[in-house]
Amino acid sequence: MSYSQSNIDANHLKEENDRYYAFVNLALILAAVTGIELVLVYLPFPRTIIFTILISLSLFKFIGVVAWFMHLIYDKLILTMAFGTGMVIAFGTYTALLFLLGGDAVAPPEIPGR
Amino acid sequence: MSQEVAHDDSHHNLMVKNKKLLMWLFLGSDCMFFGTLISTHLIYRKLYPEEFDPTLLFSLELTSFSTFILLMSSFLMALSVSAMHKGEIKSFRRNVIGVIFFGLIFLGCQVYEFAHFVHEGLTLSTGTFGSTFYLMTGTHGVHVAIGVFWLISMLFYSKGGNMEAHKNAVDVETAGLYWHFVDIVWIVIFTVVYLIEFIA
Amino acid sequence: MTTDTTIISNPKQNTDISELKPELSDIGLVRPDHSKNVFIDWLTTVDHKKIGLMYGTLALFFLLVGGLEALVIRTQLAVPENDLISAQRYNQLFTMHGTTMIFLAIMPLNAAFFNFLVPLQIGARDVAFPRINAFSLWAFVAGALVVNFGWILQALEAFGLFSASGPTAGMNDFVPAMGWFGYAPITGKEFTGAGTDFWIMGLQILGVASISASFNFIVTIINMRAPGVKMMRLPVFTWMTLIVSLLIIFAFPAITIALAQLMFDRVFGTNFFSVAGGGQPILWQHLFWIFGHPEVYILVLPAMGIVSEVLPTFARKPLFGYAIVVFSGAVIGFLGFAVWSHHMFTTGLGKIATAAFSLLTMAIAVPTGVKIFNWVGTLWGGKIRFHAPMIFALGFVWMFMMGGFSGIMHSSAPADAQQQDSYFVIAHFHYVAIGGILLAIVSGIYYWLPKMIGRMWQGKLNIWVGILTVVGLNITFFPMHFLGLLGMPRRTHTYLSGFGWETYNLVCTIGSYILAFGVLLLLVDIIRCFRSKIPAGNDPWDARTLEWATSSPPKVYNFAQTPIVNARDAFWADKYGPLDRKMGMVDESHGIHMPSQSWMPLIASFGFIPLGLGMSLMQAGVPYAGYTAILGLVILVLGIALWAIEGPGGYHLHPNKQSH
Amino acid sequence: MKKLKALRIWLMSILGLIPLIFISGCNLNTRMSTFVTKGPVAETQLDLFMLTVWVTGFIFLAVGGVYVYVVIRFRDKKGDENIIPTQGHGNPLIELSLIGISILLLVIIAVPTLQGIWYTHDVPDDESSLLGSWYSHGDISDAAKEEPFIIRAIGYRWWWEFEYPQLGITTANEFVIPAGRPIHIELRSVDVIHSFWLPKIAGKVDLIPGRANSMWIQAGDSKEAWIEKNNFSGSDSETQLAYLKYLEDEIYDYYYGQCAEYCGDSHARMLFRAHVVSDDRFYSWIDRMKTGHTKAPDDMNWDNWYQAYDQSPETLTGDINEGLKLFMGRAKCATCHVVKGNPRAVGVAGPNLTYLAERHSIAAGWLNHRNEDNTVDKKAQLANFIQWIKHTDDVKPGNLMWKAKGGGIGELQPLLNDEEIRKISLYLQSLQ
Ligand code: HEA
Ligand code: HEA
Ligand code: HEC
Ligand code: CUA
Ligand SMILES: [Cu+2]
Repeated sequence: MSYSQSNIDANHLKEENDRYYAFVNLALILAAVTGIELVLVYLPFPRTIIFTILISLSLFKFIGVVAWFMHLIYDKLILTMAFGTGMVIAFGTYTALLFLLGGDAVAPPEIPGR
Repeated sequence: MSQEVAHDDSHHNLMVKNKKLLMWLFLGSDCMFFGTLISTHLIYRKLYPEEFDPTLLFSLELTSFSTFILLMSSFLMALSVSAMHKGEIKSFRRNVIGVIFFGLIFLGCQVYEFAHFVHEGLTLSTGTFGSTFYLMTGTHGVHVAIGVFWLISMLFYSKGGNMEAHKNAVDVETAGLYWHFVDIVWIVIFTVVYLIEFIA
Repeated sequence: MTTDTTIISNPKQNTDISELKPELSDIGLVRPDHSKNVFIDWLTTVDHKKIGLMYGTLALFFLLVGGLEALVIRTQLAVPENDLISAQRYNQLFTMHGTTMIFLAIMPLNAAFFNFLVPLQIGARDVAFPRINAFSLWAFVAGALVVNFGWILQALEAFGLFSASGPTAGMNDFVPAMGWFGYAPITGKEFTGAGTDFWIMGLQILGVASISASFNFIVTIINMRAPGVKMMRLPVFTWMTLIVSLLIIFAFPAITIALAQLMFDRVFGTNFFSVAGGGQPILWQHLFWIFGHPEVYILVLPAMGIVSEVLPTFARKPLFGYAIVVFSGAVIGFLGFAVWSHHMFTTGLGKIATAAFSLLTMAIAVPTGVKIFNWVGTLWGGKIRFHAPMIFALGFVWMFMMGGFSGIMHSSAPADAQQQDSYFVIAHFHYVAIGGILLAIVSGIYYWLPKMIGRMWQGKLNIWVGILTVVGLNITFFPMHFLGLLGMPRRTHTYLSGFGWETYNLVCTIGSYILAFGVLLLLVDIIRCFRSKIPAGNDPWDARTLEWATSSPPKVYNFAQTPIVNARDAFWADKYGPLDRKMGMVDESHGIHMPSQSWMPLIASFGFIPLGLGMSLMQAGVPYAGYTAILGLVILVLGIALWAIEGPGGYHLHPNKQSH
Repeated sequence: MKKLKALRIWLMSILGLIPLIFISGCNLNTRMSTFVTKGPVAETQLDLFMLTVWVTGFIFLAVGGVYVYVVIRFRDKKGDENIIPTQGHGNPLIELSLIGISILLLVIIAVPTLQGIWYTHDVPDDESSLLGSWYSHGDISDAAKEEPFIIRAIGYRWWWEFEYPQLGITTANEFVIPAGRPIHIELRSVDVIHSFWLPKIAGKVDLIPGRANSMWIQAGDSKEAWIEKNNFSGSDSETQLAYLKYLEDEIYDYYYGQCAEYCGDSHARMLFRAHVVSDDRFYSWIDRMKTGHTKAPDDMNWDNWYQAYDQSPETLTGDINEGLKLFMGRAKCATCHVVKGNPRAVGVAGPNLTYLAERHSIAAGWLNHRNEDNTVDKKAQLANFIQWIKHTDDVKPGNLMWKAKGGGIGELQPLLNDEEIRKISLYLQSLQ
């Protein structure tokens, strides 16, 4: 139906060729970021700073792959919603859980009783 | 064949292929799967920071290498999806072979890593660290293995000219989405399980 | 297109289908299509209506099983210090009662309605992935079998014919006995035997069934709507299906992983929840309720959907505040992910967390209240006709409200400290479960069964069903509020006299028999409906939504020609609305494409049986059980592989002309 | 007559509710009633509960009233069959105001709830909650003076251990506390999850293995709180007298509690008791628990008794001595139980049996021998001891005294005979 052979040639070819460069660039950036991350952990900066940078970099890579390799920015909004809902629920729930299970609640090793 | 298309696409209100939507929903759901696994690991790391010192065992070089490999496989996957959309079956096959090859390297690294860790005394029942680490990375590894298996069967299927852009592009794209997802899960694991352990 | 113009009036239609020639699938096997053998036809069907009917029948069966378990529980508790059944048996019974009711009765009953109605309500021919749909059904059957398999072993054990060896030697509980939420560490292998393994494997399989079905429904609802069925024109029941399916795919992973971790603890000696190795049992509670609370809304939202269909029909008015009802359904669903710890108020969460979850829980009363208000608003100014479905729907609103109020009482954490794990909780959730969900489902049965089977109810038995269930449920569960507040803990197989619990318990027990009698009469009525001679006609209730536009029962292809919808209550608008709101028809002169039937979903999902049983029996020390499990896995993988290779197939029908 | 159908059903339902209201008129002052509160924690919890009842009750009447009215008013009347009512779609104003009212009503519950959460969480943060502020009997460590009074409740399948770490004593299943004093309870479990529930004094908190939970309880109001609550004014001695009378009349008592989290086969039989007494009686109980049973039967010094037991057991005659011999020997009781004073009864797998005969129940509260006037029914007690030792497994299916991987009395070869059991029981009765 709407996906006839001629259609592909006309519209998609150009689109796909444009994307090609985006992909190559992204791949290069991803490789570079991974290298940076590797170096970063050994740098003598305060923990929190490195931690924050690492998380941001990983978020950046994450978004890069999702948006371009997985075509989310090119694709229908409904797909972003499907995935995003899962992401948000998972992230929210497990961040909350991480805070809920604090170390202070762990019983001291003395076996209860004796 | 045209009838299948007729059925599959009869009236898609949003013009998103069913299979693709299914895969995205699955990935949304998979976020919860991996969320549970990763958070279990992090929770126990937080509760028992002293239980185990992974920096003595982890090799950042190896893990960075396999991270790099996986990222590049993702790149090739993107290319092969693109090729499929353009109807360039040959190029598609070339790229997919690359993806499979990289995927196997990743799996090899993981097998090596596991074997090494077990040899060094970190087993499934070594405290909570062993349990959470192996189940999490193992589940990821199984995802990679399934992906490899899937791509291999696709490769075979495409051999006799069975694949056509208008018909199978969505299949390749779906497999591609899956593969990329496995990659982004690893991006997260790489940071929160490996890298941050090494912050000085 | 009005009531009688469904074009499908070719009486030779069915024979036409069965005269189609069987085709070969891509792997060269004959497809089981158009089989003359009834069994093969049902086993390999991909027709959402048949699948729905099978879900419904099985679920009603398990409702009986779960109800019977409840009756034994109630009989045991009728008098203090009763020794009708042993402590172990009692513990197994309440565990299986809870598990059965929730996973094997209510959820599949909801699934039955989803399956049957959703494609009809959106004007589709079938769900998006018919074979996955069949797979979900059979995986549910496999899971149900695995969970209940322990009863056989337990019977053998009672006669001294079987006892556990291997990893759980000496623990002869083959039916799970740790409560439906299986709190660690009692699920550890130091404390419970193979019953827990059956439970783990069974729930895991049921989870696969539910998740895969849900993907299917979401894709169906988003993608397969007939022209003009915009999202904001979907019937509320379909909306609730969509929301529930989303809840399922986001909530079940938490329990799937938790179960996997538990399974690893038991089989491979990991330390997720075992205290000796540093595991924190509390983590299980969190993971379980991250699933468990959304689960209760998974149970109740379809019920609300049913009621939102029945009330407008019998009040002859559109649903009051459609958009806000839909929206509040979504809010309930997603707030449901933020309140899980209200089941854990007594576990020492700390002040801040307790306060946060307390307030968030209360917040859920607002969107729920919105629904109640809108239902009342729907009735306001209507012409209320008291047919059987309406009676139960009206009962639902009332009883659910009462159950909701005891939920609010729980939500105040300090007050809950006195209520948690007491009969007050039992009262709360049976009000929402029976007064709420079950009444709504009964309402749904009375409403849609004529559509499903094409026959009309006869007689006045429904009045008695109504009286007995409503009265019975109140007599059974109302006193439980007092029992709980007078200190009776739940899950106790017996109790001492002198605590002031005797009378209440006796009354509860009597009530449960009244209730059971009501359910029994419902079944009788259903059977009478099946044997009824009165044809239902397309639209017996003067209803509003699309499913009533087609024949009863609908033909395989649902609509001879895909309707074009121009209004929210599409069928009502078609009957009574202005001209521009009436339905149109898609021109489908090329014929209707029907999916082929297949063996593969059945085969693949039945691989779960040896897999689940093998893993569990291994724990009980049965020889070769491990190999059985591997065999199951092989069957599963093979089934899925063949499924992929055989191709979807399909054939064309020309309802109003000749088939080719 | 379709409309009558539904009306009849509702009528019947309401009739069905009448007997329920009858029962609810029943006695709410029962042993574990949460309606009869005997301490500030339970009181806070009850107040909150009643608040939720009033608020939801109000909504119930309002919404339910409108509902019934609507159903009756808008029913389909004869001849209306073909009338189609106005197809109204909703009214945002009504919706919003109802949402607003709901939120308002929830705030009425929410604010006291927050206060309640903070209040019930742990002992009040004030001077008079510290152990040092009221404990005036014997020495306690300086650290203890700066802490609240601590009792550690430890859950076992299926019994309770109560430790008083600051006072150095341990008891089981029945514990004694002074009235009007805040107590911090540490909750620990050795096996699975249990839950500590003493309804009249406080709601429950779980005992979770691997987790350090705690709660606080207090039986009866403190003097200050009591004065404030009753607006009492009078001289110091009058106040003291009136306060003591309040404690005497309402608080000193024997309270029933139970494990509230499913913990396996005998979860139903994991009960416990709290004995609330005056400071003086509490002190004397502490003294006795600390010293334990200084003398063996026949007023013998333990050293002498053991000498005789080791060298010439036949000289130890009489039922109680025979019972004790079995207790120490063949019956293996001493391998699992502590009897304070007895230097060889130091097993810790089972409940501490010091002054067992003074408790009003055994088997974690399942077998009772208490008279209403708070004395022990000696005959019932003996019967209970005998039943417990003889039918341990029936009284509590699966319990660890009967079968304990080779250590339980159910695994003895040969099993104890009736005569032996009677003698052991008589010995147990001498523990007072
Ligand atoms: C089946 C469905 C179902 C539904 C719909 C609900 C609905 C609610 N539940 Fe319930 N619940 C269960 C099933 C359900 N529950 C089960 C199975 C358990 C026990 C599990 C176990 O332990 O085994 C449980 C347990 C449970 C607990 C834990 C108790 C404990 O163990 O200590 C709590 C605590 O907060 C709770 C709260 C609520 C609340 C606030 C709602 C709300 O959604 C209710 C909202 C509805 C209303 C309030 C009525 C209508 C509203 C109005 C008329 C508007 C105006 C009202 C106000 C402003 C108050 N539930
Ligand atoms: C949605 C689910 C649901 C439903 C519908 C029910 C229905 C009933 N439940 Fe339910 N119940 C639960 C979910 C449900 N329950 C859960 C989750 C638990 C917690 C489990 C746990 O603690 O782990 C529980 C626990 C529970 C307890 C507490 C046990 C304990 O804690 O010790 C009790 C006690 O009275 C009870 C009673 C009943 C009764 C009398 C019914 C009645 O409605 C049943 C009515 C009867 C029938 C529906 C069947 C009719 C049968 C016949 C007509 C017999 C004739 C048939 C033949 C001869 C073939 N249930
Ligand atoms: C294997 C260890 C073991 C042995 C041996 C043992 N007990 Fe026990 N005992 C227990 C345990 C454990 C309990 C708690 C059981 C329960 O309540 O579930 C208990 C409970 C009791 C109680 C009830 C205490 C209370 O306060 O409720 C009494 C009395 C008692 N034992 C007496 C005896 C006597 C007498 C013997 C010897 C004949 C004996 N025990 C031998 C372990 C043991
Ligand atoms: Cu301990 Cu229940
Ligand atoms: Cu909940």
